Amino acid sequence: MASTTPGALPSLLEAGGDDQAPGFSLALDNFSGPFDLLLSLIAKRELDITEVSLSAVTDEFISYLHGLDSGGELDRASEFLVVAATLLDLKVAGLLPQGELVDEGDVALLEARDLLFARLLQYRAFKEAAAWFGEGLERESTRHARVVRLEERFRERTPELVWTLTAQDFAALAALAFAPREIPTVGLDHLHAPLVSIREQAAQVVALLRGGEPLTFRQLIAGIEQRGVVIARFLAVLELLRHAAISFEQVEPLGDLTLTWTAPQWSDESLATLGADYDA
Amino acid sequence: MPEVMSEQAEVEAPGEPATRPVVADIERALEAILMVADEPLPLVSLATAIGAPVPAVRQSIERLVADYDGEDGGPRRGFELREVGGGWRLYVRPEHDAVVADLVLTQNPTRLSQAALETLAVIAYKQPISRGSIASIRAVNVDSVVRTLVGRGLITEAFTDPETGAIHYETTGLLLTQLGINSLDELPPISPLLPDGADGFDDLR
Amino acid sequence: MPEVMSEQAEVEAPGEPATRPVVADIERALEAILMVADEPLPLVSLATAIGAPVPAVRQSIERLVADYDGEDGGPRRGFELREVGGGWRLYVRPEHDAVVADLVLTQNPTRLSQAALETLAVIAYKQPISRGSIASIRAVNVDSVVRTLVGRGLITEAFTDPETGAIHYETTGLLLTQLGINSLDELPPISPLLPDGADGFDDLR
Repeated sequence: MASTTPGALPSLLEAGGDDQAPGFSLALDNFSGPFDLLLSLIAKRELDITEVSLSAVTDEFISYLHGLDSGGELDRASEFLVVAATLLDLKVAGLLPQGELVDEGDVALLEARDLLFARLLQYRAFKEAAAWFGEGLERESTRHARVVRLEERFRERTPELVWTLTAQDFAALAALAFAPREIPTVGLDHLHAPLVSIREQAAQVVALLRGGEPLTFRQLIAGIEQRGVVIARFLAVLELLRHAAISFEQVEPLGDLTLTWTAPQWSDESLATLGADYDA
Repeated sequence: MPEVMSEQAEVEAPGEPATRPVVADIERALEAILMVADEPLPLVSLATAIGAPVPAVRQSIERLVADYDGEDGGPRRGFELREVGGGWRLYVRPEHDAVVADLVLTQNPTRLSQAALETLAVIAYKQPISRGSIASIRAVNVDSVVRTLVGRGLITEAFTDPETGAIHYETTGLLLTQLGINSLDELPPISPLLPDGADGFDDLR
Repeated sequence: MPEVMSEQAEVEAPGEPATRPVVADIERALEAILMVADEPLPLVSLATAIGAPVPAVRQSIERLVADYDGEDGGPRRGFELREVGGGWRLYVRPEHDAVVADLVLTQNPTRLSQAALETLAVIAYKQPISRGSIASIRAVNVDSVVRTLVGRGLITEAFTDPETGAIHYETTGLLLTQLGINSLDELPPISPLLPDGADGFDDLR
């Protein structure tokens, strides 16, 4: 999994936002300076994310927003939202207990936190790369390559065009060219992970286990790639346990969970109320 | 370019402003301009562009001609500087015509590509139209295709937007001839996709 | 053509096919072709056009570059031969860009927004990549930005995933040209910036 040792961090990160026009800056209890610098410090773990008051950051940001009027600044503002969301995630991970690595959960938590750090770094990396692209495009836009009209004597020698289209063909071609290639939509997937219904997943689990052989949890989630579905299926298993519909056996710590259908009676109504705790 | 310095005297009188380009500089600046000049450029335009007096530019042009012709001890270049229609432009030297003609042939197949045809259709139905607008309808970059169509004489520059500087293109009589119609009015209608779509497509940008 | 290597190459060895171009001829023919080229020409295209072996053409190109740079005792020309976007092309030397800009009506496209640049960077380093994957890295919707980049010709559709129907995008040769680089290898290394390499991040989706 991603490990972000401070030593491995590139000097690029230290550049902070120097290359940019002064943007959003902060005056917090324990930090004062540009937002970019705050990010760098957190990424380098020189500032503990848990000690940063996100509500203070947000307050400052909102007052910063009020003073904005140009598109470029708005660009930077939307960028803040991206990073703020990541920071929030980081903070959640940071606030959770650390200590001895006792169980899988803790390991997963740490891994998740590293992933978030990685994500923050990745975000910064592409931002740095974008600056390089911007400079390159800018530099080259002033260059002039030789692009001149072909000399008359060569133009005359270009082969005669073979034209086979009728006016009708041509119109059909136009219709094709004008037809929207895709219906423009504003995707919202990035705002929320697709909702996964625990109830639906429970129904799947029931269908798989009921009246059949015991299955391991690994088998229950075989072939499922979406993390959300795996989690929902796990929660469904917990719910079914709570309803005493299934029992489980784990031979050794961290070993496979074997699930067996135990409910003497089970109706689809039982399913209907299951997972209600998770409904928002 | 120390050896050039001695010849500076030919142009610059003593006491001339130091900012005025020296001979060698004029030649290099001329080379730069000629490299991108589409049309033959009159001496006066060249002189204005580089801010040098016309006689100096004339002299520099003459030296460049000799230079490219290999009369200065250098090679006889594959290109030459010629005066055509009152202006100067770089041309392929005739002995290389065959090689260049071959290349032009391979770069201009006898049939238009699908992309070129679709772009042509877009221009035909929405002319006059800028490259940017074509690109947003086609959702691809159309610079080289537009160049091909202009080269083929199927479209031509209609006007340049004075505000944006964007060149707007329109189709030519050659397209009508190829399609066997007499005027653009005879283009088959492509409603219902187009009528009210004209504005809508612009929004897609 | 082993003689190409030697100084005497201009003299054809007995028995050589008379049609095969000699070194100096290759350089002159290249000059002629470069005069009419409107896009970067790869070595292979140049070699095909002239009918000379690629190594000989490569060598001739190198000599031309040095020649125009003034390393052969001649003047440092107002133009230069650059390898950009996978091919060779004549450019105005940067110090003359200002003079040329006044004369040539070039339409500089509007600058890309910060969001567009960052999206471009993501695509450049992770191509081919779907819009969904870009969005998950950028954590914002990228539809309109991707459309802009396609319209500019900087990226293009590489393929459509047969299962998901997701269009995957890749960068174009035009991007290389507009960045002034010759291949994607010249992008600054970014992997050290991505702690766990590319793989780990896919999990974030």
